[in-house]
Amino acid sequence: MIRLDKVSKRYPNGHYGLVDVSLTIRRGEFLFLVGPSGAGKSSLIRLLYREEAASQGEVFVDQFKLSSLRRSQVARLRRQLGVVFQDVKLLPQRTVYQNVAFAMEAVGASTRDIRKRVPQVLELVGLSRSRDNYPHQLSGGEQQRVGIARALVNNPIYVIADEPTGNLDPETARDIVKLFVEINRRGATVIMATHAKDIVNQMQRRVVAIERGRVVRDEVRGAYGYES
Amino acid sequence: MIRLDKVSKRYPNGHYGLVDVSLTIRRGEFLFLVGPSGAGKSSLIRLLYREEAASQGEVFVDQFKLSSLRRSQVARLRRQLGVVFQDVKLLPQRTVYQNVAFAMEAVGASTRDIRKRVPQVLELVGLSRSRDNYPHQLSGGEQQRVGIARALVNNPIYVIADEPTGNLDPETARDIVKLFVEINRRGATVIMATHAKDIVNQMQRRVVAIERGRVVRDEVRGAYGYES
Amino acid sequence: MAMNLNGVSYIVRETMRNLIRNSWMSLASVSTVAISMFVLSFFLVLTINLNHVTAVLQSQVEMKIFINRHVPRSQELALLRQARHWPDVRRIDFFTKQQAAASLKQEFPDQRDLVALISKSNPLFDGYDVYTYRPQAIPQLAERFHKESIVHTVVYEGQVVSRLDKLSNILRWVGWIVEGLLGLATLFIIVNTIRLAVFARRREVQVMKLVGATDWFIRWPFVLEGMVLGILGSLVADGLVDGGYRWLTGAAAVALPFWPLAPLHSVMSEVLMFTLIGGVLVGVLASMVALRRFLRI
Amino acid sequence: MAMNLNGVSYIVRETMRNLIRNSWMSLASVSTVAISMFVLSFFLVLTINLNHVTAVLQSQVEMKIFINRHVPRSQELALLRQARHWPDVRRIDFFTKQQAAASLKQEFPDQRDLVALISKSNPLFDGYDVYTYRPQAIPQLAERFHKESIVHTVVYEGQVVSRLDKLSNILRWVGWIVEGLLGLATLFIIVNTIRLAVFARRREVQVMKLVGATDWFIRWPFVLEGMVLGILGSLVADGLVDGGYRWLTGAAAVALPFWPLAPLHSVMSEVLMFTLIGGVLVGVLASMVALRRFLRI
Ligand SMILES: Nc1ncnc2c1ncn2[C@@H]1O[C@H](COP(=O)(O)OP(=O)(O)OP(=O)(O)O)[C@@H](O)[C@H]1O
Ligand SMILES: Nc1ncnc2c1ncn2[C@@H]1O[C@H](COP(=O)(O)OP(=O)(O)OP(=O)(O)O)[C@@H](O)[C@H]1O
Ligand SMILES: [Mg+2]
Ligand SMILES: [Mg+2]
Repeated sequence: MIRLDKVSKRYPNGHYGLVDVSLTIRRGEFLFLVGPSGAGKSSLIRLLYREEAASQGEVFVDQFKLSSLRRSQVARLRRQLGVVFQDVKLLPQRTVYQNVAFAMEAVGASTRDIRKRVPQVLELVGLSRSRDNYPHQLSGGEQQRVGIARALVNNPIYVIADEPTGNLDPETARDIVKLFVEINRRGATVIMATHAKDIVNQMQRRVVAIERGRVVRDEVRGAYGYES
Repeated sequence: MIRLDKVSKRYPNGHYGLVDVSLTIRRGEFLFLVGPSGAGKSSLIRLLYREEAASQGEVFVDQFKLSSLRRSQVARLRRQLGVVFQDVKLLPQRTVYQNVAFAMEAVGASTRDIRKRVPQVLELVGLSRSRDNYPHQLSGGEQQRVGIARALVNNPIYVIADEPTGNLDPETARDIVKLFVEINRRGATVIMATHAKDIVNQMQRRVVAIERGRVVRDEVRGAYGYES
Repeated sequence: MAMNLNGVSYIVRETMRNLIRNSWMSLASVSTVAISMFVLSFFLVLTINLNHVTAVLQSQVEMKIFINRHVPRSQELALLRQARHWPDVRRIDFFTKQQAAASLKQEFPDQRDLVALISKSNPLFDGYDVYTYRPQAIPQLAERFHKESIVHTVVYEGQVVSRLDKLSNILRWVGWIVEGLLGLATLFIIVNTIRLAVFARRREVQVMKLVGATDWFIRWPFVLEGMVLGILGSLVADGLVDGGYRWLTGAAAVALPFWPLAPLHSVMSEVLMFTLIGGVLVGVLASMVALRRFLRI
Repeated sequence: MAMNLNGVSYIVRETMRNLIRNSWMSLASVSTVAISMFVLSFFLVLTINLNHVTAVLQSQVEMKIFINRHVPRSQELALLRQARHWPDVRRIDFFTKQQAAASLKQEFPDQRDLVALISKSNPLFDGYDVYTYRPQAIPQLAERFHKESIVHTVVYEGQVVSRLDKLSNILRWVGWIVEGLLGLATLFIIVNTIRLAVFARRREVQVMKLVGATDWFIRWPFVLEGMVLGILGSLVADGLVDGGYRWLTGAAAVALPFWPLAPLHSVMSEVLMFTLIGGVLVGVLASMVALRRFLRI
């Protein structure tokens, strides 16, 4: 369970990314995070994997109370999560295969498991052919899919994706979301920040809308915006 | 006028980004470049501003014949173009204002012109409030809009945008496209690679569809895909 | 920090990969380490040779014992046999009063009357040159010889010895101070270089952290890399020093045959020790220090 | 490369901005330059002092002229007055045959007969010590004195002089070779450091190129930055050398009053020249070389 309790995020330059956000996400939920550009979606997501710390309030992820996490525990927290970063964050000097494998090596997986699992995940996101390419040899959408593959490779309990389909054509985007649905069906919690109106409207899942750092809407079977 | 004459792009690793593409874009056109992820849209765009050179065939941009361009002329070519890069490419150690101003400084604009023009463009993309932020202090969509502002600041003859709305909510995306339309109306040629189906369908402009490096469709008043 | 076999193989693989992939940066680091170490070694070699030369020179410092006239040869030999085993005595050479006169004549060839005098009736004595290991011991030794009844006089260049001693002490001190300063400078330069190299890869480290890697998982390959860079750089420096010193000893044998150079093996063993231990330590510490800022995320 | 006023102000602004923004990297570069330059200067100072000492020592090398007995004082003075203006003659000192005898007695205090002889009927002559500026000139000078009728003998320590001369020549050569090697090493290290610093900013350069900046527009701030880093590093080194040398001269005045140190101003003017010119050149060249690869886009 993820719980935000009256969380505010104030950046060092005085800007507020989040203002007084309270939110509970239960195990097994599928949640869309929507809102205009600069609303605070990424700010919220960065709190969850502890890239940033909340300025006020408290964030809980399962047993972890994020404000009082020791450094060694931060790694343990992040291993529970599969994060797709908005700016992808691939390791530029590693191939597609190595980028995905690294996430498994980091959690101490055996070489045998890695050899079996990585090709599977690359197949899922449609990148089997590109496994030996370096990130700069990939198209924008292909890079994004590597990021998705890396997030999924450890079968995380939580999948947290920050606009994972921004550089994908509608069809591939739909495939990716189908993949998330499948993973959600098998028990994982999925949190996805997105601007893909069509997909949100079609899926009829929980939608949390943020504007200027505040939660302005939280519907169990929501749509992208008020107007649509 | 931009003209591609039987252009192929073969990357060092043997991969073909473009295969035998011929295409003419006249002054004042507004052209959407569509196609699935990895089709070759960015490959085509990178040829236009000469980040990459064609392996076969020839690319012409106005008076420039790109295969036989001397190094000093490359800078001159790029100044004719306003490019929005798919991966944004902001200067991390400069503020929003400085990033946009840099493009003007690079072409030798006077300080007075810079002081007048930069705030105007930032206003256009809705970033006036963030002018003193550094790129890492911006949301994904805000960064993308800085890239757009930088592309437009020198009033380029050609605006070449590679998925400029990937990280923008539909409303902001529509505003940006309206901006491009306005610029196009004033005489600039606009080339925009995009996955934004709604926008392409709504605009009814020329659409060039690429798949696996080949132009598979070129319609004067086209739609995003066949099926829609 | 606990590492299974998987972990070890991962670290080794990673290190090799990084060294090769960042070959340009590795080259810059290795060459900087090599140059710094070479400069350091150069002065280490100088210091070693300085010590060697002063040791040799000091051991050549002598004391002259003049024996009374008409002492039976057997008594002289008895004293000699004893004295050879006194501490600090290195060698004892006999000279006749003719030899003493000859060396005097050589020193004042133009003093005709003096030469004539010496040639006619040699006023000098037979005697011995006594060499010692420790010039500091000369005064006591002189005292000891003087107590023997058959010894007429003991002459030693007390002032020269004590001056040489002082000078060699000063030089040794200066040598070590220079060595120390250079060592510090080397340290600083290598640390800077490796920090800059790590700095160029800071994004990578940050991404690793965000993907859930522990600090040590990220650190190990960097530490090993720093170690390898340090060792490679040191070995290059050692190679240069070895080659250079071989050349030098060869050239010196021809040009300055009288000059006592320290033997290659003793020089190289000290140089190897300093550079390798230094290189490894510096490489490892620099990597760890450089990483610290980027692991905080 | 043509630059209007806008351009110049842009470059200066950019340079300052980069130095401050990349303050960590600037600090690493400046300190590396400073250390390298300090080490280089240290040995430059050593070389300068070596030259100074050998010059002083050589100028103290002397030649003894013995005048025939019973030559009238006026004739002696006439020769002296002339000789004083011969080239290479630095100073001429008179000594009596009593002084000559005393110095001989001092050298052989234990040769009683010799001492007795000298004390009774001194067989030695009056004479002069002749000092020269150039020890190489001594043989000719000796020849010239010898041709004078009133001169009985000329004595000079030919061997010692030529040895000292050889030694000082060797030392001078070694000094310059060490200097040259250190200069090369310094060059290499500084170039490496600045290249690594530029390397860490390669993306920035690439983005600038893609936005339409010309090579020189990008290069100028880096070049100026390299220049500033070089100058700052050199100035720090110069400050250290200046302070250190002042301390040294002070300490030496107490501990080694006889030791002839080169004066501060002459040392510092050479050090400043070397380090500043070197720092600027290296900084500029290193920046330009480092940029080259990243401008090719
Ligand atoms: N490190 C930071 N320092 C200062 N301000 C920041 C920082 N990061 C984000 N912000 C500001 O906080 C606000 C929210 O940013 P956030 O990245 O959460 O938006 P977002 O909802 O993800 O937008 P987008 O859809 O464009 O990615 C923005 O106005 C942004 O400028
Ligand atoms: N530098 C490169 N080296 C090798 N292959 C490359 C390189 N750049 C692109 N490719 C390959 O060329 C193909 C076309 O890439 P391109 O970036 O043009 O696609 P795109 O149409 O822009 O896709 P997207 O919508 O995902 O950005 C892809 O399969 C990609 O993997
Ligand atoms: Mg965001
Ligand atoms: Mg693309």
